[in-house]
Amino acid sequence: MIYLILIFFLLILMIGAAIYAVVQKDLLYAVIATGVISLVLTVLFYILQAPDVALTEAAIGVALTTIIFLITIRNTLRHEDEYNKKDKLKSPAK
Amino acid sequence: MSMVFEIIGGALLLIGSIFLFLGGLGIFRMPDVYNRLQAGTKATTLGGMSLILGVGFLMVETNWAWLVKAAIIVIFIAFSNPISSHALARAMYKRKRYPIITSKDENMDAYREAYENEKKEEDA
Amino acid sequence: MIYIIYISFSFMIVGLLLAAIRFIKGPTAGDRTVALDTLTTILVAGLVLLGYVFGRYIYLDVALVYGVLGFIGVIVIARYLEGAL
Amino acid sequence: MKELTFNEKLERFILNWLFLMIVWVAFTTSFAVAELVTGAIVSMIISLLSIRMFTCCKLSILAPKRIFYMIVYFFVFIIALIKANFDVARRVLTPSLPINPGIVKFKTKLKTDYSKMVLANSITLTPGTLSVDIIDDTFYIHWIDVKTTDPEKAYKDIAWQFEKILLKIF
Repeated sequence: MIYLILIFFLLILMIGAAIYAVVQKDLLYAVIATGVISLVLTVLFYILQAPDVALTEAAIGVALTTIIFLITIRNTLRHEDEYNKKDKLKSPAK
Repeated sequence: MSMVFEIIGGALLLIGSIFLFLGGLGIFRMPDVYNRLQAGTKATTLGGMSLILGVGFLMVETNWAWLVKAAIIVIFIAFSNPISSHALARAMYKRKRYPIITSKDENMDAYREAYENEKKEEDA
Repeated sequence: MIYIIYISFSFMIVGLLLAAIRFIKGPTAGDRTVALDTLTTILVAGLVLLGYVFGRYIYLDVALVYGVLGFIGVIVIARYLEGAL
Repeated sequence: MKELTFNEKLERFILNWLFLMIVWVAFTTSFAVAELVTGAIVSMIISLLSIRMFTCCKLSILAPKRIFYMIVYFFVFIIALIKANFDVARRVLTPSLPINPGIVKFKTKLKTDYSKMVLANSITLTPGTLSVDIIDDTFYIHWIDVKTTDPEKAYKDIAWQFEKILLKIF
């Protein structure tokens, strides 16, 4: 019973974080939400008896995805709205 | 002998889960980032350590390697949690999120002075 | 014994819920990162406890990898906020 | 960084090798000959490649007196950690949130970077304190319940119980 509650809670948390990451205008918050998604996904793979997949997801999702997204944000802009206000022909890099 | 390990493991499990819950509650209730870091880091570190060691004690009868691996995870948690909270606190200060200060004393924020001096040296 | 595990899981779920609320509410990026850090530690402990429930030694490796790598994300976000990435 | 002499390099290499061997045995948890030989070769290569980076100390860190003080430090740290957690529990569970936060500073007597790191980590995990920054030998500490803003008294209050042991280890 408690495992069912745990799985439901984790699923709701993951879907909520995914919706948050899509809707949010501030891209840094979206990256942090992506971290939460990969965290919960690891636990779900683990509960579904696939520890090898969970291992890969842990290594890729935590380290690689976050770092690559953050380097991308540093080289472009953090807020989506800033891009719309500026001249679109200019390069968005600072 | 197995009874003893079971009692120790069960007690550590209960204590650990209660402190993990308190860490979540501390994050929820505290007013600013620094206080949240304080509550979150301390409570979750001891909670995680105690729960993982509890699992190690529960399984030590079947395979002693559980306890060794649990001890490794505990050491990693004890080293990595304070480092990340320290990095986060410094980053938040450099983003100018100054801590809430309730008392009237003027010397309460000793870091402000040093931080502004450092900033001037960088500008020059 | 089984009841102790149920109680532990219930406490953990409540802690996760409170941290998730802080993640949605938190006014600054720092608050959200603190919530991510807490979620990571609670779920690493949860992974170890689930490994006990399944009773397989090999399952501890996942928790070990997550415990080693989990703080890299937080440190990278902190370096970005500091402006030194 | 200054150039290392041959003796210093040898000391660092042996320390690194020992440490990596201990980590290897803890990870594999078996004493079969094949495992041990593989571990010895791999950790020798890694410690040859990382002489400049990872090790801080001389081989004299393994003297019995210092290891005794390390064990004492471990117990002092565990007691402080448990106290800190009951402190946090008391503050969180009180409805009115009894906090009085502020940032204090003090100077430390420790010299090497590694000992400063150990001290900062210990301060983060002890009652009501969180290390915010270290500039040279000045620590800046966020204190959840400020009792004094004087650097000397703060030093006595926060760091003395750890530093008196750390000064004997490093």
